[in-house]
Amino acid sequence: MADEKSREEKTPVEEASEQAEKKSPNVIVRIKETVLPFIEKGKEDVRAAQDYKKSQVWKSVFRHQLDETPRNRALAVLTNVFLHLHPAKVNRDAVRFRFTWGMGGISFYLFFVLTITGVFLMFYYHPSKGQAFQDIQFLENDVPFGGLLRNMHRWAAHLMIITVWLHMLRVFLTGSYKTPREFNWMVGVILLVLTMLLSFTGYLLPDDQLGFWAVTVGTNMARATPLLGHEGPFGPELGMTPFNDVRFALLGGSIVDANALLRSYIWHCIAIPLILSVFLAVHFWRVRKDGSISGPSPAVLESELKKVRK
Amino acid sequence: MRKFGIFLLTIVSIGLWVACGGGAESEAPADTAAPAAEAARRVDPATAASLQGKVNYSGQAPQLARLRMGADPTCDKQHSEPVYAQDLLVNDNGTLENAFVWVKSGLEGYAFDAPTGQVTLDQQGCVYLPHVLGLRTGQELRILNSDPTTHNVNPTPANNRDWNESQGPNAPEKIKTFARQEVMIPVKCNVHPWMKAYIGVVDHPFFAVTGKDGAYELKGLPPGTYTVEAWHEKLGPMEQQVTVAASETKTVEFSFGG
Amino acid sequence: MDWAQLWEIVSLPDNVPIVALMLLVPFFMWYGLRQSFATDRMIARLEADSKLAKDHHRKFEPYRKGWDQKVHVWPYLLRIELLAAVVVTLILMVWSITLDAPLEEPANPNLTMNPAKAPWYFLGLQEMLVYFDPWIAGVVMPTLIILGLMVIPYADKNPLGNGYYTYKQRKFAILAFCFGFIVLWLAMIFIGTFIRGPGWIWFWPGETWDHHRLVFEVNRDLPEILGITQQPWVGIFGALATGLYAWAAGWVCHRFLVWNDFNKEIYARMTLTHYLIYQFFMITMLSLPVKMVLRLVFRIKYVWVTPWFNV
Amino acid sequence: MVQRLKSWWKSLSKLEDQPVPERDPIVNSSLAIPLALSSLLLMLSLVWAFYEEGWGLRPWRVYQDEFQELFVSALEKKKPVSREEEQAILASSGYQELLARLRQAEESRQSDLQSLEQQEQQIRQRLAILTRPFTTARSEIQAKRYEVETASASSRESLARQLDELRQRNYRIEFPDGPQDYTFGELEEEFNALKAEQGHVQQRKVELLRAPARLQRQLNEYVNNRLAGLTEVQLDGLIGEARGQGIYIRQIHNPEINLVDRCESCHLGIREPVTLTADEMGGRRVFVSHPRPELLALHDPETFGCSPCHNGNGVGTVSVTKAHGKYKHWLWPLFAKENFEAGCLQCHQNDRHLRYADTLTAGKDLFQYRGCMGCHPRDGFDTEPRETREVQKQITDLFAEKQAEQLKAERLLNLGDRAATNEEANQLYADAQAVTLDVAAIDARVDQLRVRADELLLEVKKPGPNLKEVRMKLRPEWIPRWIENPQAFRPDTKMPQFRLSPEDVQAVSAFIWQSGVEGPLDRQPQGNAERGRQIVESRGCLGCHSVGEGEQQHGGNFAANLSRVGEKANYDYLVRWVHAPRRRTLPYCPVHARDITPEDYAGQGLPFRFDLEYNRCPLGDHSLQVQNQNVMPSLRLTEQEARDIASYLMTQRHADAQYAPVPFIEDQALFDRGRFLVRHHGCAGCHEIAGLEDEGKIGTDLTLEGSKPIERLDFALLTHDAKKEGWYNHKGFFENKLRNPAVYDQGKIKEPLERLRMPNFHLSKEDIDRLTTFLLGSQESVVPEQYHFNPSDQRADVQAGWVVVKKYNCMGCHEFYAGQPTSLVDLPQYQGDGREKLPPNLIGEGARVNPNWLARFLENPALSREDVHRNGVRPYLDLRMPSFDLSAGEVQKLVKFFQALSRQPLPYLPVPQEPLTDRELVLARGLFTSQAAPCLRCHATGDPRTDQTKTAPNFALVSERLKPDWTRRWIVHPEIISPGTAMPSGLFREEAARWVFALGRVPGLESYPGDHADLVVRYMFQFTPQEQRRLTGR
Repeated sequence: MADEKSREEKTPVEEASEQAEKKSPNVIVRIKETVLPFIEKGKEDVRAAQDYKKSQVWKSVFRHQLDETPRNRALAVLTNVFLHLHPAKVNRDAVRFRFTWGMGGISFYLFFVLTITGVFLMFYYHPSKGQAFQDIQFLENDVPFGGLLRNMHRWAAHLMIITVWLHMLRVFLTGSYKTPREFNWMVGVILLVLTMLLSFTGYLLPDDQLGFWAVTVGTNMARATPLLGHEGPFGPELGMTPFNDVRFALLGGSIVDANALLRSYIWHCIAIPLILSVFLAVHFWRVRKDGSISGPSPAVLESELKKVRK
Repeated sequence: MRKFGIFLLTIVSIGLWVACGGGAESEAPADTAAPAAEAARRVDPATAASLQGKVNYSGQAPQLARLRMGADPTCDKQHSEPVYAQDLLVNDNGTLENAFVWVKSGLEGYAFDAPTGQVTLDQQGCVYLPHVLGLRTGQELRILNSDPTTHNVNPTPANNRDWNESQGPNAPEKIKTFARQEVMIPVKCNVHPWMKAYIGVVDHPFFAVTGKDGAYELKGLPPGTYTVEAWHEKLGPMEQQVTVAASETKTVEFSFGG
Repeated sequence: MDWAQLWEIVSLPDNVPIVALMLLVPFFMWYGLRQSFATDRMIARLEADSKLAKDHHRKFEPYRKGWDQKVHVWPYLLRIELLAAVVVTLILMVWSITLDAPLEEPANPNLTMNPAKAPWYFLGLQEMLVYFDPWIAGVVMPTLIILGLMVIPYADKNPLGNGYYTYKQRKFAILAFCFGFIVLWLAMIFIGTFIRGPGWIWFWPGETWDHHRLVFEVNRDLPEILGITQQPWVGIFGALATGLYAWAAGWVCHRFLVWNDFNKEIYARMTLTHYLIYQFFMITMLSLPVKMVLRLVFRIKYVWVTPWFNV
Repeated sequence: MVQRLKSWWKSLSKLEDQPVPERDPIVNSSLAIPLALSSLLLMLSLVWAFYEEGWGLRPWRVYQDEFQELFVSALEKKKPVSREEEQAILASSGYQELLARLRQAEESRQSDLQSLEQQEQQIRQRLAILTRPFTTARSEIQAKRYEVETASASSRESLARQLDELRQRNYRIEFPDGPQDYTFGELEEEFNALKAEQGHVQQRKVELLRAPARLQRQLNEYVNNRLAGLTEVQLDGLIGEARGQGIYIRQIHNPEINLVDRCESCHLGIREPVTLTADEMGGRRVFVSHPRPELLALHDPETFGCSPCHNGNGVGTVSVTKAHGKYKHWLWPLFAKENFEAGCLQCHQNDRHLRYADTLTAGKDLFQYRGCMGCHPRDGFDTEPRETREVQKQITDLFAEKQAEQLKAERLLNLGDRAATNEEANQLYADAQAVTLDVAAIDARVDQLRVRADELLLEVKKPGPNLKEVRMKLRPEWIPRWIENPQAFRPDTKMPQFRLSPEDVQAVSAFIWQSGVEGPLDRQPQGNAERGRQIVESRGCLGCHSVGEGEQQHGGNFAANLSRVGEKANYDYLVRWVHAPRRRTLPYCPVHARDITPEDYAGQGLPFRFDLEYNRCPLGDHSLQVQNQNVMPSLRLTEQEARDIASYLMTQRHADAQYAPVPFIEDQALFDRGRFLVRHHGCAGCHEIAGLEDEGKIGTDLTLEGSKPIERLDFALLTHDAKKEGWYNHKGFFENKLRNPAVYDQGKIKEPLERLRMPNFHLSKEDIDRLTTFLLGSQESVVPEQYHFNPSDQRADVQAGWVVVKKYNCMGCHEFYAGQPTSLVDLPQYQGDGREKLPPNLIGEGARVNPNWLARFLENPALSREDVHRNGVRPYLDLRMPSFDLSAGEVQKLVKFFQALSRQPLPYLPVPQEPLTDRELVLARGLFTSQAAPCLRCHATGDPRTDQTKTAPNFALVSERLKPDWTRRWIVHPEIISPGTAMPSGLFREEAARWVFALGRVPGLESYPGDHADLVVRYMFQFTPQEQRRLTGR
């Protein structure tokens, strides 16, 4: 087909020469000289286009072939920014749901969902008394998919807490916190706490009775902080009053009010998520560094347990 | 909570989402097709029946109050002999004059030709002539004042427009109509308190006012069962049930006690 | 039996997660333990015959020679992750479409909700308020719980059962953890959600939550019962009582620690610090159920009364 | 089966025993199916989400679709009707005439119009050709001029020269009628000239077309004014509109009251200019148009929206329940149908009577008449006692202030005496003087307040009778029977049934009896019962009272039913009561807080006399309460009439009525117990009781009851039934409470004194709805102050006036607005002819009468001190306008009220009537006396012989009673001022812009150029007694 193409290319030239003969010969020559090189270049492009996989563009994007070779499979993970959290290969039984319960992954996925829905919600929400409540109604009644968005955010939050707990349970049952993963377990605990705080700070934002009293109850405990709460042991002795104790610091006031709303908003939307994602990074990184997920590793027998020398 | 129920079910069976589709359905509009009103029947002259009879009075003919027109000499002047109230005129044959007989019910669903012609109510010698008269709804009532004095015509209806217009001597006649059935509408003249008249407004042609013979006749009634009422200003209304066959002539007597 | 009431509580949108939790946790407990037992059985077999132990791949999952020990993440892991993501999204979608997130009356500081409850995942703490003063239930306990969780890896000196389900090899650890997580934490949440009605009164499931209900409860302090009313004796007595408890609990925990040879083995690996940390957290943890019993059964409010704090 | 289960369980529990497959399950197993399946489901859930977004959560879309169809079809149905109407109108002579005039006008102008148009045409042409070259030239020149102006001195003149050249340059314009040459100047002139001419022509055109245009407008108005509904064209317009309507949220937004209402997204018919009934809209109540468009006209929805009146969640659109706020967490659910008038109270707190809100007003009436206000404080009800307290306080405060001021003045004067310079001294003296002036002002204020205080003594009324008089008034054995269950004795009585044990009843009766006062009561001879009956039936008692029982019961329900008075009352007292209902046995002194006895008077050497004149306390310089605190007025009856009535009432009894003897009633031992109970149950809220005059109200303040948090309404043990049965809301609470006030004690174990105290009023369903409506509406308003109806103009007088009107039940006899029912109008004796025996209706009273006269009349309806047993204005009526002993304040309120109702200015300055010339006098007299003029036939002339037969007021009253302008309107068009009046219309007819006597000829009147109606009016207003005598020929 290549020559066919070239024929097409030629024809105009021939015509041109035919016409030229009627006029002056040197014109034809000039035309030929000018046109032919371009044709040559054109041919090159066509050839290149025929096996695109060698093209510069292609190579720049795809680093490896797609055919099912072990190498490619490994590369698929390693060369992908999103997947490279994973090692190229994992323990054969670690891919069993039975072992991992997938709770860690799901929690992360939920965090991801929450971030997205949360960002959308922020478009429609003002953290100010009165307005806040109206905004929620606005979401429900006006915003396309607003209700769905809000529901999803809330339910995902609840679900995340559950999955995080289950994740912890699983990790404990498989004894995965043991050497060398002690530190990562600690990070995990911190993440657990942060998750609950994240959910708790979000509770107040609709500014309805439910959230208001939940938060009131929640923060009232802070009154009793030993030393730092005005109702806690030795608090008064240290000059703690409702207006300078730890609860005041949490709420930005002595009662749950506009300031409290604003604070929990900031905590909920900026501070905690940031902190959490930092720890998240550490968590994942450690998972990789401590030799991927813990197992299932071969069972060790009691008999193989070497005695400690006294 | 409805939704929540769905939620639980959803967990049980996915197929249910279809059912949920019906979730927000709004109740279907009620059947708008109203029953077509059947065309109004018309009276068939061929089968038309008629009612007739007398309105009897068993009591003594009372001594009627004399009307004292002293208040307005012009009235007095017109009468050589004394004028008496007309509120209970008993004829020699023991019947009542000025009783109003009409078909009270049984004609529902019939349509009749629009009323034609006028009924006249004259004010003469400070008395209404006639004293009792029948009128069809929408029929024209022609009111004259043949007195050299001013009257005012003041009907006091219960269910019709009420008006009260004065009519000077040889003033132009008044043409009035009544839109709704009403038996009876008292008419009076505030200037001459003794003046009284009663107008029976009926939405069909079957009514009559008894005269000197105390007889009445209702012609051209379609066969059927009717409530016929005889009304008298003093003795009040009296009803009777009557059934007439096609082109039958039935006699219905009313008799008021003394 | 007031079904309407029961439904009202269970179907409260915010309580749905707890209902789910009540189903999920038992399931996963069973799901995990079942594997633990399988492993244990396998271990038992291997312990029995050392020859088998030599060339056994040491997992209960079926395995043949020549199957590769490691598999590629792509596609074998990723496909599962993808599946999980899809399923979770699906669940979320259905859940969000069918059940609206609660939105109650606008906040009104003058109108107290009764009962006013914290978010469900903190209800454990709120329930704890019944048994301890706020400063313990609301501040000390949570802190200790977090710390306790953190120190687990260091307090647990058992080298076995690292990275595989097993019960036999970690009896004690697992029992302790389940006690803390399920019996204490989750049970408290359950009580706080479903049992505690208006006025934080105890309503059995299916009992009508009556705002007017009154219950007669005198809660007295332990010293009072024993007729000690004078400070400082009350304080001193309390200190003694608490100390006594600590000693008793410590002793029990110790017995557990040296239950059998294997446990002794582990005990041997502990330094004093380990031991003390272990004892401290165990004793504190046990204090909760003990106090619950004292409070609910014996109607005892405080054990240790001082001018500054009460326990 | 069991086997299978076993094996399955085994496989679950014993993982390791499963057979090892040949090929590696992990590598070879496929997740394709679960993946495919779950993603499919995910897709489905997405579809579902879209469905919910599109329809499920947006029901209004469905509604709007539906509405469009129904609406269009409904309009189509209306079309033929309006077509017919329209045809009729088009055919009518009036229209045709207008049309003809229009045509004629148009034709007559045709030719001029054409010529004008031609001119305009030409001008336009020339302009078209001229404009472009002109503008180009102009801009070029302007540019050049600028250059010149800004040029440097050197280059200036050369440029200037160029400019001149430009100006001088010749422009050749090619007009159709040959070319023409211009310089720029000429060009400019030409251009402006043309422009001017164009304007001129257009102007002429407009003038030419003005007349036809006006006719056209008249033509349209003619149709629109006569058409009931819309024209066919308009209907078509609506249809087109409806068809074109997109589907979107209809929203009313008023940031001022931060209101967002989307109600109309579903209720689309509400504001349509045609009435849409449910049947027309396929039985869908959602789509009907607002049943009270006149209300919408008053309250523009664009400002007020819907939810302020109707409640509900205006923002909600996701579901009917949500939008109507009928769910647990919405605080302001939609008012139920029977209560929706509650919304009016959002802004109309101060309207005692509210038009269009009959239920609500009835609720307020009940609250007042049934004595709810006796126990429950509520803004706007029973204000007098509070005001009394305030007045007293102010007086004392002012005294204090006065003393302070006086001292200050004193001090200033002293300073002045000791001042250094005269200037200073004078300054100080001046200041002192200023201060003393203040003191004077204070004195004035105090005097006013004192007057007010006395007025208040008159104004304070109690819903129930004065119990101090029981000993003289009642038979003792009747009392316990009554207290035990009033409804049993008198089914519709306002006295409620209290929760008293038999012992309690005895105690209370004993206390009441023993606390009563004794006083002189002269024995009365028997009267004529039959005459008494006639008087009761005819004199106006039935305006408030009813007589007869069950079916026979007729008359007003404002006051007691008189059917069994005979069983309870003491004849002698009854006579006194009927004759002077406000007469007290002993005056009460608010300062000494006790009744003043004859001894007290004797002690001061004063005669024992007290009434409205003699109302000072013998023991000190302050006013006494000299009247019973009940609203019953005096009908100015003669002693004899009083006896007759009393005798008649004594016959009103059940023959078989048995009363057990009541020995306990004199039992001193019961006194304290009784007193305690009486206070506990708040009897003093409605009754005057010796020793309990200053008791406070025992009930909760209901001013804001409607917005109490539901948690604060104590459903007690019924809470859960209420929740289950769906009446756990304010409406439910009120309704149940009113139906049975003890309901929330159900199942509770309480001490008698702990129990709910509210007595049972045995209210009917309607009354419960009314009161519920009133209570529901008693909320904290959601709209800001400036939206509330607190007018600063005359309308405020109307508000104030209604309170008085309601207080004395004027509406029992008089009609205040068209169609208002009165107690009398339905009575048999006022049918037909009897109608003329009814009291005058007071519509437009303010426009009719001279306010100063009205004030005098209200003070003394007999308009005479001597001959009091009569009507001042209408002696011919059997009914008698009673004397209410209104306080000056109340009289003022009423007068203002009437003036305001008919928008009459106050104070009233009558327009002086131009005196009649002799000729006019003769003419007018002639007219009056002429045969044709019926005036004197009906109108009283003050001649006792004829007056009894007369049916209209005396002309002698006209000049002081009426307003001339009204009188003129009246004699010309009585029927439009007072429909159904006996005054005949058509006395005058309009003739060349003046009114002419229409009833026959009166000698000399034809030649009289002036307005006959005016003549008559002027005559009447200069009517003198002599003149009257002259007329009646005496």
